[in-house]
Amino acid sequence: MNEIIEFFTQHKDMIFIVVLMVFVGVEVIGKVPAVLHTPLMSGANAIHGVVVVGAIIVMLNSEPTNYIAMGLGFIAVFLGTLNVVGGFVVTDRMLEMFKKKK
Amino acid sequence: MNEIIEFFTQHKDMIFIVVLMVFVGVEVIGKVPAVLHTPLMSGANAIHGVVVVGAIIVMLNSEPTNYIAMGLGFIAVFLGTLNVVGGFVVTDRMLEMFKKKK
Amino acid sequence: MNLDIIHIIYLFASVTFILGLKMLSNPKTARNGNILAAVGMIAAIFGTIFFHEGEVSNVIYGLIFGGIGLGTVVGWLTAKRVQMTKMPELVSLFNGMGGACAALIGLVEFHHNLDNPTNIAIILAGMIIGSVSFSGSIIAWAKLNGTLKNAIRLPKYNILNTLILIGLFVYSAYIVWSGTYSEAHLYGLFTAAILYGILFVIPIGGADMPVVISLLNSFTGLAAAFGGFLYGNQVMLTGGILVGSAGTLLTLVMCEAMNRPLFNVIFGAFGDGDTAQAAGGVSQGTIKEVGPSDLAVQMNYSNKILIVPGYGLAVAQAQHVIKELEQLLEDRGVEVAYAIHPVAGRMPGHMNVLLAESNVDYDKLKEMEDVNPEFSQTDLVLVVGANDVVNPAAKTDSTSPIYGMPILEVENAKHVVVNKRSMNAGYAGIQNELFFRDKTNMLFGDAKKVLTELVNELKALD
Amino acid sequence: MNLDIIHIIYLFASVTFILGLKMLSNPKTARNGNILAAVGMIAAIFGTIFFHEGEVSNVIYGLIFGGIGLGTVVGWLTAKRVQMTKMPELVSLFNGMGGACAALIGLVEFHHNLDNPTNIAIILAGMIIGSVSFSGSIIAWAKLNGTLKNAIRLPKYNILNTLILIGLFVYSAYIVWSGTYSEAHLYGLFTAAILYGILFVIPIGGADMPVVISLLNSFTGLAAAFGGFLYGNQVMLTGGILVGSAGTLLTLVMCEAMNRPLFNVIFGAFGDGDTAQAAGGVSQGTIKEVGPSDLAVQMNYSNKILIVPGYGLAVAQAQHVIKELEQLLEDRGVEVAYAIHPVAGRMPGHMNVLLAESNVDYDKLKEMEDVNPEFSQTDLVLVVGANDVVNPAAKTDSTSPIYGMPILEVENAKHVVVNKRSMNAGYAGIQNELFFRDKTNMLFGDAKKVLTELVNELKALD
Ligand SMILES: NC(=O)c1ccc[n+]([C@@H]2O[C@H](COP(=O)([O-])OP(=O)(O)OC[C@H]3O[C@@H](n4cnc5c(N)ncnc54)[C@H](OP(=O)(O)O)[C@@H]3O)[C@@H](O)[C@H]2O)c1
Ligand SMILES: NC(=O)c1ccc[n+]([C@@H]2O[C@H](COP(=O)([O-])OP(=O)(O)OC[C@H]3O[C@@H](n4cnc5c(N)ncnc54)[C@H](OP(=O)(O)O)[C@@H]3O)[C@@H](O)[C@H]2O)c1
Repeated sequence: MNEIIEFFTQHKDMIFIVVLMVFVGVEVIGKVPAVLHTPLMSGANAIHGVVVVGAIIVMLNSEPTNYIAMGLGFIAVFLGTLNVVGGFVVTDRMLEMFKKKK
Repeated sequence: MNEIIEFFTQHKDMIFIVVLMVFVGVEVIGKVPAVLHTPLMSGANAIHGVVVVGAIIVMLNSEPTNYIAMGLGFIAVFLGTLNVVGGFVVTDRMLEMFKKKK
Repeated sequence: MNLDIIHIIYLFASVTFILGLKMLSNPKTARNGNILAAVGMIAAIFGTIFFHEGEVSNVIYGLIFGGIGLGTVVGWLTAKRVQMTKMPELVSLFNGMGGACAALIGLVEFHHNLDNPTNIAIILAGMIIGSVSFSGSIIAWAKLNGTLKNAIRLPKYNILNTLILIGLFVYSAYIVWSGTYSEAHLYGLFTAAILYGILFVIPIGGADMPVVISLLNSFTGLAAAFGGFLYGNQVMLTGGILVGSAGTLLTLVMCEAMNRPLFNVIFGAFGDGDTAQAAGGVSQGTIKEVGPSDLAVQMNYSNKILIVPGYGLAVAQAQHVIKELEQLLEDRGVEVAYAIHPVAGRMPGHMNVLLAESNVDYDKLKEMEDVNPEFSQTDLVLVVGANDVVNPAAKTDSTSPIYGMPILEVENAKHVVVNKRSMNAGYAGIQNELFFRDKTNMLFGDAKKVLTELVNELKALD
Repeated sequence: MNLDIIHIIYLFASVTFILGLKMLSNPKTARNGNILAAVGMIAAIFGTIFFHEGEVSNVIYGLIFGGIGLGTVVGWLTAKRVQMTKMPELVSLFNGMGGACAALIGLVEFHHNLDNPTNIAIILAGMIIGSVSFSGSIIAWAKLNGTLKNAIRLPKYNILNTLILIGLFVYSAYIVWSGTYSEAHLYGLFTAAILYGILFVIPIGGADMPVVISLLNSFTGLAAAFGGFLYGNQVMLTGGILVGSAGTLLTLVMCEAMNRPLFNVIFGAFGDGDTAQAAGGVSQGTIKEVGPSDLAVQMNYSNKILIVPGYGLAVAQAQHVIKELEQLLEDRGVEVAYAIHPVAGRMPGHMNVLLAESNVDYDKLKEMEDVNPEFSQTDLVLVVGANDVVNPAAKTDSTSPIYGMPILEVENAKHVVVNKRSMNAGYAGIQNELFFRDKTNMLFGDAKKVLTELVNELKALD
C-alpha cells in the first residue's frame, strides 16, 4: 500500500497529466457522425505512432557497439515511422474522398 | 529567452497540466442551455473557492509569532470558506428551483 | 499514516471538479454535479489540514478551524436567506471574497519568497488578479444591488483604464527584475490593483453586470491557479485553471446570447443609463392605452394567452401575482403559457429562476424556438416588463444595436398588451416600434400594482 | 542552443494532437485536423533527434534517418496505392506496426533498467500491450484481407484466453516482484503476449474486425503511453493516452451504432462464419425472382428510386457500375438517391467512402433518419448487397440478435428489388423475412455482374 502511495507521489504530475488526458480524449470525441468513425480511428492510429519517438530515444541512447539494441532500435524506428506516415496519409486519402461534396 | 525556456523546463509538468486543464475546461462546458448559465457560473464560482486551500497552507506554515501573517491568513481562510460554502449553497438553491418540474 | 496520501486526495478532488462542472451543464445532472464538486472540495480542505507535514501550534489550528467555522456559518446563512432574485449579486459577492483570499495569500507569501524572483513574479500575478477581482466584484455587487445606481465615467475612462493596466504590468515587471522587494512596493501594487478593479467595472452599465461577473469569476480562478503554481499544489492549480477556462468560455457564450461582443461590454457601446434615458423620450407615433378592467374582460374571452416576462417583472417582484393571474385564467378555461426569451431579464435563466420561485409549472415555460410558431394561434400576448426581447427592430432595422438578436415574435398574435411604467427604453436604450403598432395596447404602471388590479378585476367578473 | 526547447516542442505537439483529433470529428475541419496533427508529429520526431543531449555516433544517426526514410517511403507508397475499400485492413496493419515498435522498445529497455523494479513493471506492461496489439492487428488484417477466412475456435476458447490473460498478469507480476530479470523470462513473456494477441482475435468473426481494430488501436495508444511514462516523455504520454481514451470511446460508439455490446464482440455471440452459413439455408416461404431486363423496364417507368447499398456492393466492387446506373436513370428523368445505413458494410462510413470513389454526388447520399420517411413516396427500392440493415426482424422480432437496431424501412416503398448472390445470410447470420414478402423481388447474382447487365438493358431500351 505504502509503495503505491509513494509511487503516486513521485509521479504525481505524470498521473495528473494522464487523468486529465483521459478527460480530454473522451471530451474531444464527443458526438462524431458515423461517417467519420473510420477516418477518426485512422487519425488516432497515426497519432499513437508517436511511439516512434521512444524508438528514436532508444537509438540515441544505445552504445554504438550494442548491435542487438541497435538492430532492434532500427526496426522499431522503421515500424514506428511506417505507423506515422502510413497512418496520416491513409487518413488524408479517406478524408479527401469525403471532400468531393461539391 | 533562455530564462523562459529554463522556467518552462523546470515546470514542464505543471505547464502541461495547465494546458490540458484549459482544454478540459473548454470542452466540459460545450453546449450548455441558456437556462443553466447562471447556476453554472455560480458552481464555477464555488470551485475557485479552492483558493482557500492556499490560505490554509499559509496558516499551517506561519510562525506562531508572526501576528500579521496569522491575522491575514485567518481572514483569508474566512473569506475563502465564505466563497466555497456560499457558492455551493447558492448554486444548490438555484438548481432546486429548476427541479420543481414535475 | 503516510502523509503522501494527500496527493491522491487532490487527484480525487480535481476529478470531482471536472465531473461536477460537466454535470452542471446538463439540467438532469446539474444538482448532483454541484454536490459532487462540494464533496471533492471538502476532501481537499480537510486533507490539506490533516495530512500536513511538520509541527503546527494549537493556536494556528484554532484559527484555521475558527476561520472555516465562521465562513461556513456566514456563507450558509447568507446563501440560504437571500431572495431568489438577489442571487446574481450574491454570486458576485462570493466571487469577490475568493479574489480577496487570493490577494491576501499573495501579501503574506511575498515575504517568504524574497530570494526567489520566479516565485515573486507568480505571487504578484496572483495578488494583482485577485485584487482586481475583489474590488471589481464589489462594484458589480453594488451596481446590481442598486447601491451604485449609474455608470460613473471619468473623462476618457477607456484610455485611463488601459494606462493603469499597462502601469500595473510595468510596475510589477520592474519590481521583479530589479529585485527591490520592499513592503512599500508590494502595497503600492496592491492599491493600484484594487483601484484598477474599481475603475474597470464602474463605467460599465448595470445591465452588463452578469457578463462582468462571469469574467471576474474566471479572473479569480486564474488567481487561485497562480497560488497552485506557487505551492506546486495540484488541486488549486487544476481547480483554478478549470474555472479560468470554463469561465472565459461561459462569458463568451453569455455575450453571444445577448448578441453583444465582449469588447463592447468592456469598452462600452450602449447599456449605460444615459443613452437609455436619452432615447427613451422619443416617440414614434400614437399609442393606445388599455385599463385593467377592460383587459380583464378581454382576457376572460380569450382561448389562448401567452405571457412574455422581462426584466420589469423581476424589478417589480411580480412573480407571485402573475402566477395568481395564470391560475385564475386557467380556472376560466383559458390556455396560458409563458414565452421565455433566453436573455430576458439581467442574467441567463433569470425568468426561469424567478417564475420557479412562485411555483410556476416547468412545462408552462416555453423556450423561444418552440414558442415562436405559436404566436399566430394566440389571442393575446401579455408582455410584462419586457422590452428589447420583443423589439421588431432586431429583425428589420439593420442600424439598430440589437439587430440580429433573435426575438419573440409577439406581433404575430391577434392582440398584444404591454405592461411597463412609462415609454422609457430598456437595456439596449432604444425605442420599441411595437408599442406604436395598431394591435398593441399599453398598460402603464408598476407590474406588481397593475397585475394585482387585473387579478382583482378578473375575480370581480363572476 | 538551449536543448530544453524540446519541452516546448513537445507541448506544441501534444496540443496539435488534441486539436487535430477534435477537428477530425467534424466533417468540415477533419482534413486540416489530420494535417495539423501530422505537423506536430514531425516537430516531435525531429525535435527529439536534434535537441538530444549527449554524444551520438554517426552510425546511429545514419540508422535513425535510414529507418525514418525507409518507413516514410514504404508507408507513403502503401497508403497511396491501396484501394479505397482495402483501407480498414491497412489501418490495422499500421496499427500493428506501432504495437511492434512499442514491444521492441520494451525488449531493448529491459536491459537498461535492471536496477529499477518500477521501470521494469512499466516496461513489461508496455511490451505486453504492444505485442498483443501487434499480433492481434496482424490477425485482424489477415481476416479482413480474406487470407484468414473463417473464425478459428479452439475448444473452450473463452476460458483458454482468459487463462492466458491471467497467466500473463501473474507471470509479469512474479518477474517484477521476484527481481529475476532474466533474458529467458523476458522473451517468454513476449512470446506469451504474441500468442495471446493471436488467440484473442482469431475466434472473432471477420465482420467484427472494425471494432477489434479500434480496440487494438487504443491498446497501442496505451503502449505508447507506458513508453512516455518510462522516459518521462510528455509527448508520448499525452499522445498515447489521448488515443487510448479517445479510441476506447470510439470503440464503444461503434459498438453502439451496430447495437452490439463490446462483450459480445469479444466473447462471440454471432458474427462468425459458421452460424451464418447454417442459418442461411433455411427458407421461410416462397420468393419471387426478377431478371435484369424486366427490372430495366420497371425502373424506366419509375419516378423515384432509392438505392440501398450494403456490404455486397463493396465485395463486388460495383461502385462504378452503380454510379453509371444512377446516371442513366437520371438522364431518363428518374429521381435517384442512395439510402445510407450507418453500419452498412463492414466499417463506419464504408458506403460513403465507397460511393465517393465513383464520384457519387454527396447530396445524393441520404442518412437513415432523413430517408426513412421518404420510402413511402418511392416507387422502387434497389437493395444491392445489403441484408441486415433492411431486416424487419430488427423491429418486430424481439428474439432476433439484431432486435432494436434501427433499420432502413424499405418495406414502405411500392416495390423492393434485392440483389445478392444467394439466399445466404449476412453479417448477423440470420434469415431476412423481407425477401419473402409479396412486394419483394430477388435479383440473384454478383452485384457487379448483374448491375452491368442491368445497365446494358437500360441502354438497349432506347
Ligand atoms: N439575461 C441576461 O443574461 C442579460 C444580461 C445582461 C443584459 N441583458 C439584456 O437585457 C435585456 C433584457 O430584455 P428585457 O426585455 O427583459 O428587458 P428590457 O429590454 O431591459 O426592458 C425592461 C423593461 O421593463 C420595464 N420596467 C422596469 N421596471 C418595471 C416595473 N417595476 N414594472 C413594469 N415594468 C418595468 C422598463 O420600462 P419602464 O421603465 O417604462 O417601466 C423596461 O423597458 C436585453 O437587451 C438583454 O440583452 C440580458
Ligand atoms: N459498418 C460497420 O461499422 C460494421 C462493422 C462490423 C459489422 N457490421 C455489421 O455488418 C452488417 C452490415 O449490413 P449490410 O446489410 O451492409 O451487410 P450484410 O447484412 O452483411 O449483408 C451483406 C449481403 O451481401 C451479399 N453479398 C455478398 N457478396 C455479394 C456480391 N458480390 N454481390 C452481391 N451481393 C453480395 C450477401 O449475400 P449473398 O452471400 O447471398 O450474396 C450478404 O447477405 C450489419 O449487421 C452490421 O451490424 C457493420
